[in-house]
Amino acid sequence: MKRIVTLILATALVLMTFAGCVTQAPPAANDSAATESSISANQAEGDAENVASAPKYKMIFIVKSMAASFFLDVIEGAQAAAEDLNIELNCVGPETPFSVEEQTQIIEQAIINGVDGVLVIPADSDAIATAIEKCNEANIPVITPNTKANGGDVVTWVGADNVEVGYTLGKIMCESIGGEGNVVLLEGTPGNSTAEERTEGYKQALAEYPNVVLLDSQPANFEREAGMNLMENFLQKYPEIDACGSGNKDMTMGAIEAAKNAGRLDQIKFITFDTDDDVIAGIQSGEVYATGNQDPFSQGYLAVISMYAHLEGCRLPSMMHLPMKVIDSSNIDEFVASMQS
Amino acid sequence: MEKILEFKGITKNFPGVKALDGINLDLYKGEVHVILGENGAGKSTLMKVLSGAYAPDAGEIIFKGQTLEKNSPIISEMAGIRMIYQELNLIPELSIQDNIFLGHELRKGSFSDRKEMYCRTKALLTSLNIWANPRELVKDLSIANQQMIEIARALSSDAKVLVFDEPTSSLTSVEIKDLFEMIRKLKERGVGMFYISHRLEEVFEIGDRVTIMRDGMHVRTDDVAKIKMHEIIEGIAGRKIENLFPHVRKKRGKKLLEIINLNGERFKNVNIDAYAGEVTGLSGLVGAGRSEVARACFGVDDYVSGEVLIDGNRVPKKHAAKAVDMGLCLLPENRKEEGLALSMSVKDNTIIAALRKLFPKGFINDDLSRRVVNTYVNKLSIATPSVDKLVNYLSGGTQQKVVVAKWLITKSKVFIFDEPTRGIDVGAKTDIYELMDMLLEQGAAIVMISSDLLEVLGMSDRIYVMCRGEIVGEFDASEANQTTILQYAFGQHKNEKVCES
Amino acid sequence: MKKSRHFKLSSLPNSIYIFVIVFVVFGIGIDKFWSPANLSTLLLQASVLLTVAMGMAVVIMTGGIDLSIGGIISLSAVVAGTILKLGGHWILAILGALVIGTAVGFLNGIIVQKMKVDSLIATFGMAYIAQSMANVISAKRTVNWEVLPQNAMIKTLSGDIYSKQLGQYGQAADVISISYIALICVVVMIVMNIAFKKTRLGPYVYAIGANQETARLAGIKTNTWRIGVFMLSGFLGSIAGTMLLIRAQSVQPTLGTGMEFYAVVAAVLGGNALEGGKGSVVGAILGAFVLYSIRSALMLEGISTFWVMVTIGGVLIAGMVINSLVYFYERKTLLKAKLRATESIEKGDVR
Amino acid sequence: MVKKSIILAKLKTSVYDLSTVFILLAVIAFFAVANKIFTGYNYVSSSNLATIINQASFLAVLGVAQMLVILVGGINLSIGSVMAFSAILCGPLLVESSNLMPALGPLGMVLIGAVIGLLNGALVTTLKIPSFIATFGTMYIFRGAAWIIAGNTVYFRISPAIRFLAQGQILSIGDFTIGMSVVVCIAVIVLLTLLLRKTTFGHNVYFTGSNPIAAKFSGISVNRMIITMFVLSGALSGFSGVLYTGKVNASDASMYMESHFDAVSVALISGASLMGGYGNIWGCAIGALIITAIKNGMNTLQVPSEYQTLVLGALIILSVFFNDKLIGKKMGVTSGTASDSKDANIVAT
Repeated sequence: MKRIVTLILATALVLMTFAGCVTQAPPAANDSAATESSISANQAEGDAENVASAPKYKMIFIVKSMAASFFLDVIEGAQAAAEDLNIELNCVGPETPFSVEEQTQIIEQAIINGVDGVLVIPADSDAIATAIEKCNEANIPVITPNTKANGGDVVTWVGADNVEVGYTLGKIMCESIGGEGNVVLLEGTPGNSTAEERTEGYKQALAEYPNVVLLDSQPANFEREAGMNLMENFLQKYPEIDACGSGNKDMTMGAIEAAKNAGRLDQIKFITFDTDDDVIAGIQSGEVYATGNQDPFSQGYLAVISMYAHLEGCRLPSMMHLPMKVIDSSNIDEFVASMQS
Repeated sequence: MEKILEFKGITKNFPGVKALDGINLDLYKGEVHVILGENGAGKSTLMKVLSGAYAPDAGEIIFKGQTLEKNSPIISEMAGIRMIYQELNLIPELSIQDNIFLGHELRKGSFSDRKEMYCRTKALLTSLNIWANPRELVKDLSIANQQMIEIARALSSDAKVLVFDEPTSSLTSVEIKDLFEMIRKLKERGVGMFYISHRLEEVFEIGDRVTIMRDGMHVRTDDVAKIKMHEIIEGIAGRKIENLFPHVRKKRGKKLLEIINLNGERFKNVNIDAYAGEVTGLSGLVGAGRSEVARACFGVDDYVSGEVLIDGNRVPKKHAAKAVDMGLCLLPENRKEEGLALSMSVKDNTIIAALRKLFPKGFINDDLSRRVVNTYVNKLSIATPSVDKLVNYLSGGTQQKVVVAKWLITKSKVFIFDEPTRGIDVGAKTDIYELMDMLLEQGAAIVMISSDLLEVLGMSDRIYVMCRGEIVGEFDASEANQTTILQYAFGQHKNEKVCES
Repeated sequence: MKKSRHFKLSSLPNSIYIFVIVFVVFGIGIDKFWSPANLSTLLLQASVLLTVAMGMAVVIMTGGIDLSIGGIISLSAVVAGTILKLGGHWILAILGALVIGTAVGFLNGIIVQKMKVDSLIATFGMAYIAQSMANVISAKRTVNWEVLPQNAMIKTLSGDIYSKQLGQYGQAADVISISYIALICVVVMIVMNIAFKKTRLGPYVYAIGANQETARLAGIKTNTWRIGVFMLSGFLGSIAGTMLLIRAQSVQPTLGTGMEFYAVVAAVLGGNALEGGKGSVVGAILGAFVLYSIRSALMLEGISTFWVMVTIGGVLIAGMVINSLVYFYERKTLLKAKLRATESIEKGDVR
Repeated sequence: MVKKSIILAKLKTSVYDLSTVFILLAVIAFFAVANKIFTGYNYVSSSNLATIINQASFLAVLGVAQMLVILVGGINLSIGSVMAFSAILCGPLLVESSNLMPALGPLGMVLIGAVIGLLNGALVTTLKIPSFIATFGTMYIFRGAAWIIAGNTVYFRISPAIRFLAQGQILSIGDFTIGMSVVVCIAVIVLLTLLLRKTTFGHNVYFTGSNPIAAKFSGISVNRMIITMFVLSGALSGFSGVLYTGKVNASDASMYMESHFDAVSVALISGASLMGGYGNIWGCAIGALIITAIKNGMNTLQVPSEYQTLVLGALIILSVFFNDKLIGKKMGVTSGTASDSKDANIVAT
């Protein structure tokens, strides 16, 4: 009896999975489904007004990790652009977050698939090079939003790189405490280049402020709970913490919880990165001092547009610098306003 | 004919049991020496001593003129003494040839020389009239063929002495013929063979000499030509009844257990009735299918057709829990694997089956369970310093008592004892017998599976005899005696029929 | 040589069913799936997993498991990378990787066989250790090196040996190419299969997996062989690490993350029962191919990453379901056979 | 005489059970000294100990979820995915803006966890899929599903009730503050210990884990036991999800990716045996404390994180090694007794 039940369960699973692969992504699916539908929508009205019906270009957009909201924002931007320009865009990321090997594999597949352009946010600037070279051989143009690639011919790079992100935030952190005081750093996953670069940036900035003491710098794996535990330890050990820099918002939000519990929230200025609703709320309520906004949406949007332009034969600058906007209590409202619009 | 092997005064003691008592035995080149005896007579123990699995407490083995120093399975095998056990030691996922050459492959450089192994295996198999492809996987062979391969494997490393332990128990008559064919070939090759079997007709077909053992002692050795079937049976049977059986016949109560036309993998058309206040003995040789019947009606194994009734209501198939609730219980043959959780305490092991009855609400009152367990520990005089002792520490007998206690607490109506006194010293045995009687007093019905004839005769009121999966006879204890039961157990009651097959 | 029983249901590696299903379904459903480029890329991408899966299969067949593969990959790659960074010769680097990988494998073997720690736990702990070592050596940063004459070979290895443009699917899809990595993988596959089929490795692995005691009595040095098997797995792991290094022309310390699970999945899909004693290297290879063909197919179709995950999980369970169905079927037939045997004993019949 | 031996035996067993506690004490002692020497930081200050305890409480619950399955000889890799999946499905119910009663969300999560647990159990028992593989499959499926459903939505501003459950502070003596999480953790441990030690069910579970065949022969329906444990484990995973959400005041699909590692580590260090049937629920608390104490200690010593994992790995292997030795001693396997009684068994055949 139980066996039968399980068999049914199991077969259901199988069916579901195969539904997953042979059909297009089921309605439940998020981005690609969205793309499909949006395109078909376009086509519908397109046919009505008989303008260019079929999507003109086929592109693939590869992010570092599908598990981080930042990249999902980038994807939103990219898809918006694709919709506007009627491009068939396929947004994917590695199953194992930040696995450059899987990124390479996706690119290889894309080449076979015959895409017109590859947009990839390299999970590792060095390791992605081989993949880009493959694209060059197959003369498919490559654009690397957000993160630079060391090697291969890239049409252009759109965004602000991580060392710089770290540096800017570092400066703000030091300024926020008037150029002197004790600070701690929450690093990302050990060995993950994004994490290491941002930390490096922070440290570069700190180097310029002799009076700012870096008490401690430990990894919390881009993770809320880890960030919280780490901060608790810091709060334990250091009676004097004036500011806390972080590689991403998850760690900060965790750390803030820790500070709350320790009742030292008001003493510590939290500098973080990313602009999710919780961060924005944090700034509005003053829990977060400032956050770096790379403006993921525009990054994605601009990247796709520039690829389109390139394919249309326009010449592009080798770098398109999207300076990281710093958002704090002063400009939060207008930022929110801009988000709504 | 020259002597190849000789046992000199082999003695082996196990806690409470004298398994072998100064056995002297010899084996000549190219002879088949049949060893007969009841289960527990010490045949297998003797052979295990020979194989080096056991070290004898006294005596020595002389092989090809010199004594086997600190014998071990590997040493004896190197020396050329090979065992063919009932349970097969083959690797199912390997081909026949790989199995046969396992451990001593033929090699060309670092590669194994499959061609050569193939040829040799082929030759070997042909010589044994096994028409199997040496590259076949053993798991794809029938049990019978696997047995043949086991034998072939022993022969591959030209063995000087072979020991067959019940080789024919799972072979069809044709295969048996092949086997005997081969054994004759081996005799020509001058291999000496010990041959343990329960099929007496085989003694006369293949044996040269026959030795009868009883209670770990050597009874007689004769040329097969000189000995008669009935002499053999008497020899095996002639045990003196020690009066360690407290059993007194009670008046038969109502029918508690009824097994109707039970058919299964290893048994067919089994009908057994058991009455309150009676011990129903289930006799027969090991492998006759007695335990299988027990397991099936208790519901741990499945059966094909038939019914099991307790007190007239049907016990569902394969539902041990229900059976327990209905008052049936089984004390399994090998307690270590099936009866006890060795890593747990006496208390936990004794109380486990009764928990649902004792604490219907589901919450355990430790004091109560402690008290209950203690009472039974005392009642059964279970030798343990405390009920928190891990059963793994206890002796075989004590462990058995723990299993018994487990079912006593459940207040079951029908007890199936499978080999209740196996590996238990005499004192403990009587305890367990008294215990059975106590159960009968309380109006329980007992089915006792036992290979110990005296036990069966001494304890049961009625006796069923099983042979090769079937009930071949039913006696009242009064009219049964060792010889008759053995005859039925050996399948000799329809002697001539068996012989011609 | 004649494989008389090869087409018997029970003796097929179970992954064959899924393998066939997947390839047929995708072949029909997805255009370009059968394209030469896709297939050659499939091989290239699968190489790493194939390599480790074979090692894992052997370990599993002896009744163990090796969760440290991921760590070993990272560690060996980092070591090789560091050697290159210090301007070492490429052969030296690769040797370094192989040595360290094998060494960790040896350690696993010792802990399992001598210290009698369950292999799952031993290698689980070893995974932590190896990964941390990788982080320590690399100082958590991507290891890269400037191309020098003595390590130019590494660059070359990342390319193709042979590549030819065919026509039919049009452009990129028709390039059939054999990369060095794929070649290495193929060589390893061949060697492994030969070793497994033609040397004592195969029989001994089965014997040990089925019953260590029997194996010992048959005169097999079980300790040596089991430790050896872990070393083999470690060795293959380090080869995989080197492959990843070559592919990326640099090394991130987290290179091998999650690989151990993929390897186990591939091996188990290939019909290698975790309790040991049965299975095959071929099965593991098929299993690895199943995993990768699913991924590449879904990527070709542009299915979202998350559905790929769901699918992989589902296929794994589906595969196991099939496995156990086959198992039930086998037991049924076996039971029938037994019954027949017993009957024939009763009426000592003539077959 | 007998009395004495009883006491001795009791003492012995308790000592074996307490082996993990000794490890914990050793760890703490080590870091106390090391910190004194190198950083001058007072590691054993009441406040720091409080921190460790509070942090460990969550990990302990996670470990218990794993332990439940290990007791019946299984392993459960899907814990983290269950946390994320349930937290996402119930996300809208968890936030303070939701005007439904706050208990609803947690209940839902626990329920979802239980259902997934049922699936795991069914796969393991009726289809004979090794738990390692089955739960690995479900781990992938439900993590993927969580992402599919959630996208990049983050549920934050979790309702105060849940926050209190996970991080509310209830009593503080001086600067020794005990959080609600500790109480919850203790409650979980006590409840489950009661369930496993004081009920018939619990006894059956241990018996099943210790020897399934014997259990079958004692009329215990083994499969039901195993499934139930998987269900419990799943439910508890869901509950850990609640705690996590409350603790970090947010829930998203990529919640706690590493959980299965942590959970397994805790359970293994707690002195349970993967063979099943051996292990104490409270051991998880100790295991969690050990891990947390090490992390905390290394942070305070400013040891780079990579060495933390190094130590953790070594610790797992060694502690299991010694525990097995102790269990072996406890059951007298090392001594000859076992083999003798085996022989005694064989005699009659």
